[in-house]
Amino acid sequence: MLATRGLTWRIGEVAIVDSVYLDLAPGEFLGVIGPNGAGKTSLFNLITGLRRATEGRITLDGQDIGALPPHRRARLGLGRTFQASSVFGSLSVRENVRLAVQAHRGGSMALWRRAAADREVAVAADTALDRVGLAHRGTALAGTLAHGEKRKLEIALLLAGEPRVMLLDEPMAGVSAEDVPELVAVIKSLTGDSGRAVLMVEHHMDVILELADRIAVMHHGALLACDTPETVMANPTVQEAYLGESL
Amino acid sequence: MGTVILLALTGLGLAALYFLVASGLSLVFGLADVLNFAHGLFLGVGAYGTWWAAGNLPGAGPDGFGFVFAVAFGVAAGTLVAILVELVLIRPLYSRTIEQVLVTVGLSLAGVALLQATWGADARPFPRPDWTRQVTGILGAQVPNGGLLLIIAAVLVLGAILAFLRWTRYGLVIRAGVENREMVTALGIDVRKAFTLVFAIGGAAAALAGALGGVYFGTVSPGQGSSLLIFAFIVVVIGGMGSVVGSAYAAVVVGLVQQFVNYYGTSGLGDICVVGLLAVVLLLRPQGIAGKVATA
Amino acid sequence: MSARSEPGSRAPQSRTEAALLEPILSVEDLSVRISGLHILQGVSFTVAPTGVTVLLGRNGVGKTTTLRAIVGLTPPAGEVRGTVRMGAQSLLARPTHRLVRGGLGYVPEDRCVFAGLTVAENLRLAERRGTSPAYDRVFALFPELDRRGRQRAGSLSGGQQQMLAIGRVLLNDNRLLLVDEPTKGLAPKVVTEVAEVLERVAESVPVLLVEQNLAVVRRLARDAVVLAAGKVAWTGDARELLLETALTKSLLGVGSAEVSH
Amino acid sequence: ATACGSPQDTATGGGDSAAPVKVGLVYSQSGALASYGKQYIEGFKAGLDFATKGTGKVGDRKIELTEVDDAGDPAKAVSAAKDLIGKGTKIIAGSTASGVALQVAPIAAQNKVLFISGPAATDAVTGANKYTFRSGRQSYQDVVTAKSFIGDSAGKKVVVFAQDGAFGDANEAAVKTVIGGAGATVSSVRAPASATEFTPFASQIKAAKPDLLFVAWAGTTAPAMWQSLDQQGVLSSTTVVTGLDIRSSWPTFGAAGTKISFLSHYFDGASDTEASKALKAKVSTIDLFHPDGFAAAQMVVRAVQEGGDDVDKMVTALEDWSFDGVKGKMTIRAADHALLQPMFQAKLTGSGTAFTATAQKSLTGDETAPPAVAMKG
Amino acid sequence: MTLLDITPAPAPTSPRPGRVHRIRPFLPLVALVVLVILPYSTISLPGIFEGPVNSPGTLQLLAICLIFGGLAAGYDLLFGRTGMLSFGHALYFAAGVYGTDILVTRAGLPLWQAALLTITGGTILAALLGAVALRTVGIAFAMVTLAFAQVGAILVARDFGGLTGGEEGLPLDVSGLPAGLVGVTNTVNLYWLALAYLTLVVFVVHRVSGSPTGRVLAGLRDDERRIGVLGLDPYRYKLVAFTLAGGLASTGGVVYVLIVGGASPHITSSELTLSLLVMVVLGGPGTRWGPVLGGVLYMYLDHRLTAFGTSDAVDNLPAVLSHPLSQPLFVLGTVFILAVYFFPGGLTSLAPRLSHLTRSLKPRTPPN
Ligand SMILES: Nc1ncnc2c1ncn2[C@@H]1O[C@H](COP(=O)(O)OP(=O)(O)OP(=O)(O)O)[C@@H](O)[C@H]1O
Ligand SMILES: Nc1ncnc2c1ncn2[C@@H]1O[C@H](COP(=O)(O)OP(=O)(O)OP(=O)(O)O)[C@@H](O)[C@H]1O
Ligand SMILES: CC(C)C[C@H](N)C(=O)O
Ligand SMILES: [Mg+2]
Ligand SMILES: [Mg+2]
Repeated sequence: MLATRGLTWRIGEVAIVDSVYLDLAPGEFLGVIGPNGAGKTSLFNLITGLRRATEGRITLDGQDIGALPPHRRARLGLGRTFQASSVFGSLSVRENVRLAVQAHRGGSMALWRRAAADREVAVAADTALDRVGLAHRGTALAGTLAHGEKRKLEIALLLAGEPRVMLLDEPMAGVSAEDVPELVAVIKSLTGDSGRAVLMVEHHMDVILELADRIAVMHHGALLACDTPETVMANPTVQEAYLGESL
Repeated sequence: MGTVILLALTGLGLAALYFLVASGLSLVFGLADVLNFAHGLFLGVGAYGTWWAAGNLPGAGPDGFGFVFAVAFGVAAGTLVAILVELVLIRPLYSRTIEQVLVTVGLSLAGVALLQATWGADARPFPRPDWTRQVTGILGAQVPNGGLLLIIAAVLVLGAILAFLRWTRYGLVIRAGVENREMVTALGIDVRKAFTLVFAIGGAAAALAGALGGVYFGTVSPGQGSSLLIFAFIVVVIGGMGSVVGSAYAAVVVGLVQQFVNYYGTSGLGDICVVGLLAVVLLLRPQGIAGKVATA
Repeated sequence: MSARSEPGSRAPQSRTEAALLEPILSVEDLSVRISGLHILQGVSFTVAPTGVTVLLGRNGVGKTTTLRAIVGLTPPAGEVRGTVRMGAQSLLARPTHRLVRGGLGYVPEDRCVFAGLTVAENLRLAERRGTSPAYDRVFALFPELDRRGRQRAGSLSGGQQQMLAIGRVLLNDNRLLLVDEPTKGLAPKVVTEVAEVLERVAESVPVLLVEQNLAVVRRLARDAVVLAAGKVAWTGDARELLLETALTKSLLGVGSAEVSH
Repeated sequence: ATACGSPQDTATGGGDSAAPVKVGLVYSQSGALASYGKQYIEGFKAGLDFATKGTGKVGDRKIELTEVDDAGDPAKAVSAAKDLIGKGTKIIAGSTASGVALQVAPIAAQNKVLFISGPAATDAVTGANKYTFRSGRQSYQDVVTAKSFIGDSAGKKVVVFAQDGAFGDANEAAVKTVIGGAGATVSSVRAPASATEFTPFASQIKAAKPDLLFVAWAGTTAPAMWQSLDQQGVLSSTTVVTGLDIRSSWPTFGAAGTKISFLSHYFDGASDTEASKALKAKVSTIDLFHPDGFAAAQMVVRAVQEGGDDVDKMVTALEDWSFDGVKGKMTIRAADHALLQPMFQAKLTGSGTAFTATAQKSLTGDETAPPAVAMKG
Repeated sequence: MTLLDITPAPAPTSPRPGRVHRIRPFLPLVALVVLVILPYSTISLPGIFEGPVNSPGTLQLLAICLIFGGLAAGYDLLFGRTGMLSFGHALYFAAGVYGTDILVTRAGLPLWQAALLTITGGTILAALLGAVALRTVGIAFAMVTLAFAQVGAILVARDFGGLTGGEEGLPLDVSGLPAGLVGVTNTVNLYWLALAYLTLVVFVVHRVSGSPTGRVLAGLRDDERRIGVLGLDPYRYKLVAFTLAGGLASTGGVVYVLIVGGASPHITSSELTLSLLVMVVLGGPGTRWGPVLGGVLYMYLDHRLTAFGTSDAVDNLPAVLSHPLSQPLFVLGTVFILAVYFFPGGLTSLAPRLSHLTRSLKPRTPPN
């Protein structure tokens, strides 16, 4: 459903993202790995519209979305999390998620209706919070959350938007070992229901291996390989450039 | 021809004045991230300091070395006030931008009122060497010496600030400190000292602008600083926050535009053009002429 | 990096042996409140003068808060009680920059590189007066930083930023390093590299490390302090902790099998 | 003590014939015009003393002054006026700034109280309404005085240099009617009041080669403006006329001071009247706006004497009244309440900080009379 | 500070927290009723007001304070609630003032038509200029709005066609106005009008910030990029807030011109915008009552300090003190500076701290 064709982003002479061809099928879970600075986050930025590609096309369900601003792409069903948590710091955790739900429900411009009275939004928001295990933190200000909690809130924001294509940028970074399995389960459940596709950058190989149907490897902005986990892990270049010796 | 030269040179003189006011503002505003509405106060202190010294301080006077001494005194007074303001009022408020606004606005109101309470609301004649009132004939244009003096001073100040930023670590410390003060401290640097220094330099530049502005206008009055401030802000923003070189370019553009439009256009159009210029520059290049592109 | 020694062969001093030495850092009854929240409630532990002491615990227990309290970076709204000593010196009342100049290096959790400055400028900022900065050491570890000297740090990738953050501290000789989750967001290969770096650093400087990656912990740590709900839940030998499934299960919520993946 | 009352309660001016007469003085004690305000109030007190022969009373009734600072802000002045009127004040005087005068005048008319405007120079106060009078000069009188410098205007070329805004507009318009009406060709150069660099305007004026330059400029940038005119050789090439401001501004003219022909509302020594002696005894050196305060006090006393508590009677008493003021003979014209008064030509001599003004000529109130306008309200 | 003296001291027999909680939602209503019937009271508060509460002078002062309370609350919709730092808000207020004044005085329109036209015009102006200015963010946005406002100020000062009266201002021609709005005895009606305006603004701002849109605005304040990625167009929401705030400001202008009876150019100045910012910060940005309190207090001080400066109490002080203290702006500026250190977070931060104090002073009663 999501496809990039020769997607390229240059700053001056340097190609940060270099002619990337990527196809994401409905229901598919594609892991993205690659050394730090390979251009994974940049690729996400291009797909979600935070950066404008210098060359190439991005299509969603066959529609060219390359010229749309971020919010239009989001409305078409593209959702993402950020590598550096970006939550609404001065709103409570629950308000954060409600906002995301509301955005998903059509971005009401209502000025006079009371937002708090909207039961459906509240219920959807609490469900999302529950799923990431943050329900007990609902009233805390998002800005005061500990790092790992913010990561969970990021995912809750994503869930609330019920996107069809989800881009997860290192969701596990900084999450305590205890919570990893829980979060993995949450992410796993994302694709469980029909038709959703996930693109996930992650450096925790065990998580990637557990979740991904296919793994794409980025290196110096280009796609080095995109194949089944087994093949990718066996690839000597990947071994050498990315995995190194295991601890 | 003579008119064009005259307009260009007097325009540069005006630009120099704007730059002198803007340079300190740009340092404090662009580097220390403090929207300093009290900058006009430093200007006023510099001007009144010079005025007072020339009349009361032994050795100081309106002429020759005495005048230099008086200006030095005014600049010292402005610097001192700036340091005190930073230490007492601003220091507890870094990263609390909004409260800074309240304090600096309060300070500018109270400070100007204090000058007025002390020396009255009326403009006072400013002590200055006679040659600053005369003109120099350049290619048939009678160019006021006061303006030329401003141009020279502005060039010197520009050089000095650039040298400071380039050859010392302070520029770096301050730029880093604006982003994340805590982290600078965590690298073992006393960031507070660096910020006090910026205020001191900003205050000194402002006080110098006040003193030379006094020469230029021929008078001092309590509100003089504040009235120049709005153009200085415009210059800083057109030039790009924190870029002293940008401020210099912007000052030249603003000074020349005002001067030429005021001559060839109808009255008041000069100001509108400058303000329009500001809007256009920002809409096309929100970071200003010399500002760097901010990336996420 | 040369062949790495087996975990067991690293000739660690036993815990009892280490305890005989004066601890480099001792934290006693440290309490932190931030805007009404009692985040740390009387935390006490010591850091041995050699090797890595690791601070463990779930998200939000207060690990970062502990490190920040030690270097004096508690937010203004916060209130710190208790004592923290490095050698004979009490730390809590002293300003951060003094502590750092006195040899306390701190690598913050969220990297905190100066986004608007170039890589080279970030490093230059970390130079301390009167000492010669060990650029060769840093560049040997992270050649990337040498190559990217003119790039704005804000445009570095996450991992590159982490390298810069560690590089900044290694530029100087320190008496104690506080390192908060250095491998977060790093590619596996770099994680290994960082772990090796820290291992080597720890040979000369003691390190207090906060780390979620238990593989790294297993490799580096000799002593462990586990926090839970703002209090110390366990202190002792790190390997003892990681090998005892019952302990890891109860303290960290993971079986030891997951520890040694 | 809680009490209830009607929301429209206002105190009524006591009909008691021995009760004090309340007079409200709303003027600038702080702000940019504070020094004008100070002269005004000194003049007023001296005038009150003079007109009541030192008793401060009219008949048995004491004149009770309430001073309120408007800081030059019309909104504050209006609040103060409403407050005073609410407390039963029937006479309000003051208004240092034109903006204040223009906005207080309608309040006076709406509430039928007497308003005697002060130093505010705007022509628009004249004929504003039945209840509004003025105790100072108006821009038009300045311009008529300026005209006296060129004798026969026919065929002469006159340039007005004025700041943007109402003050400049009024002066330009006045020059066009007064001097232009007498046969001169009048053109104008206008500059924003906020301008700091005057060379372009000076060159424009120079290029126009006028026989007479009339400058209407108020504010702190005036010295820079004069310096530019001087430097570009305007002052030495033509007759330049402007209004002489307060004494403390004289030194700021610098070298330009002696090259300018001044029209003057007043300066110490311009007249030698009984009133001026009385005033000088109180304030030692008379300045520009002392006479306005003095005249206001004389008008207040007259109004109370003849009108008692009846404002309409006060108005009748003042209309067509002539009196000897500081400047000389003053007449309140019934048609529009213009205050006809002598004006002066002056010259500055000396240099540096020690200028003295000397009168060249004085014009009578009739000579400088502005054309009568229709009463607006 | 007399105003602070009247803040109720912690009463020893304060009602049980439960009851306070129950009447709390009605407190604004109670306050409103008190303010509505205030003009029927003849209480004198010497030192605080010149005359009894129902005297025209006091009502006029209160009316001005209320207007600015409303204006500040409207500005807070931009600043405190959406995080947009506009330096040109005075323009829309001034458009309201001058628009009404010109239409009534120069064009002779009846008040209701003039008001309607002005408010519509002011709102459209805000929408148009906002549409351009919002292409920038942060300090650039502040400066572009400032630039637009400066153009407005220059146009007013230039006095094109004698329309605005330049620096002298334009007194309002009251001959066509409803009799109830003219004359000192009717000041009370102006007071009620101002109160109605304040109520309107507070109600609108409250409703809007509690609405779905308001929630988005709060999100914009924290992270605009994130809002975009959630599928909402930041630009549209910001424009709505900007236009609404502009419309509220023009409405305030209409009421203000009636109260003051004229327009003067200082209301077009950037200083006025700055004062609005100061009011909001003084009270507490993003809070319901903070900006209102800030606006009221600011205007109160601004007006009353002139009286304070000339009072005997100040005159009798030694010159070193009496000179500065007789400068109203000196006192005002000093108050701002002190406020930052004594009430960080604005005046409204005082309430929780006061209640904290009450609680710690109160002897603990065993729960039953
Ligand atoms: N604005 C920019 N200017 C210059 N270089 C940039 C810019 N943005 C990104 N880069 C460079 O592009 C490369 C890719 O960065 P990106 O953040 O996409 O990496 P990544 O694959 O997400 O890495 P990580 O796993 O560490 O997060 C990096 O080398 C980075 O320094
Ligand atoms: N400035 C603050 N204001 C309020 N609460 C805070 C603040 N800083 C931290 N906290 C709270 O203190 C607790 C501990 O935070 P801390 O960052 O120390 O946790 P941590 O152990 O480092 O977690 P993580 O593993 O996620 O990094 C968290 O619940 C957090 O919400
Ligand atoms: C012509 C001068 C007497 C002008 C005076 N300064 C005024 O504005 O009233
Ligand atoms: Mg990345
Ligand atoms: Mg942490």
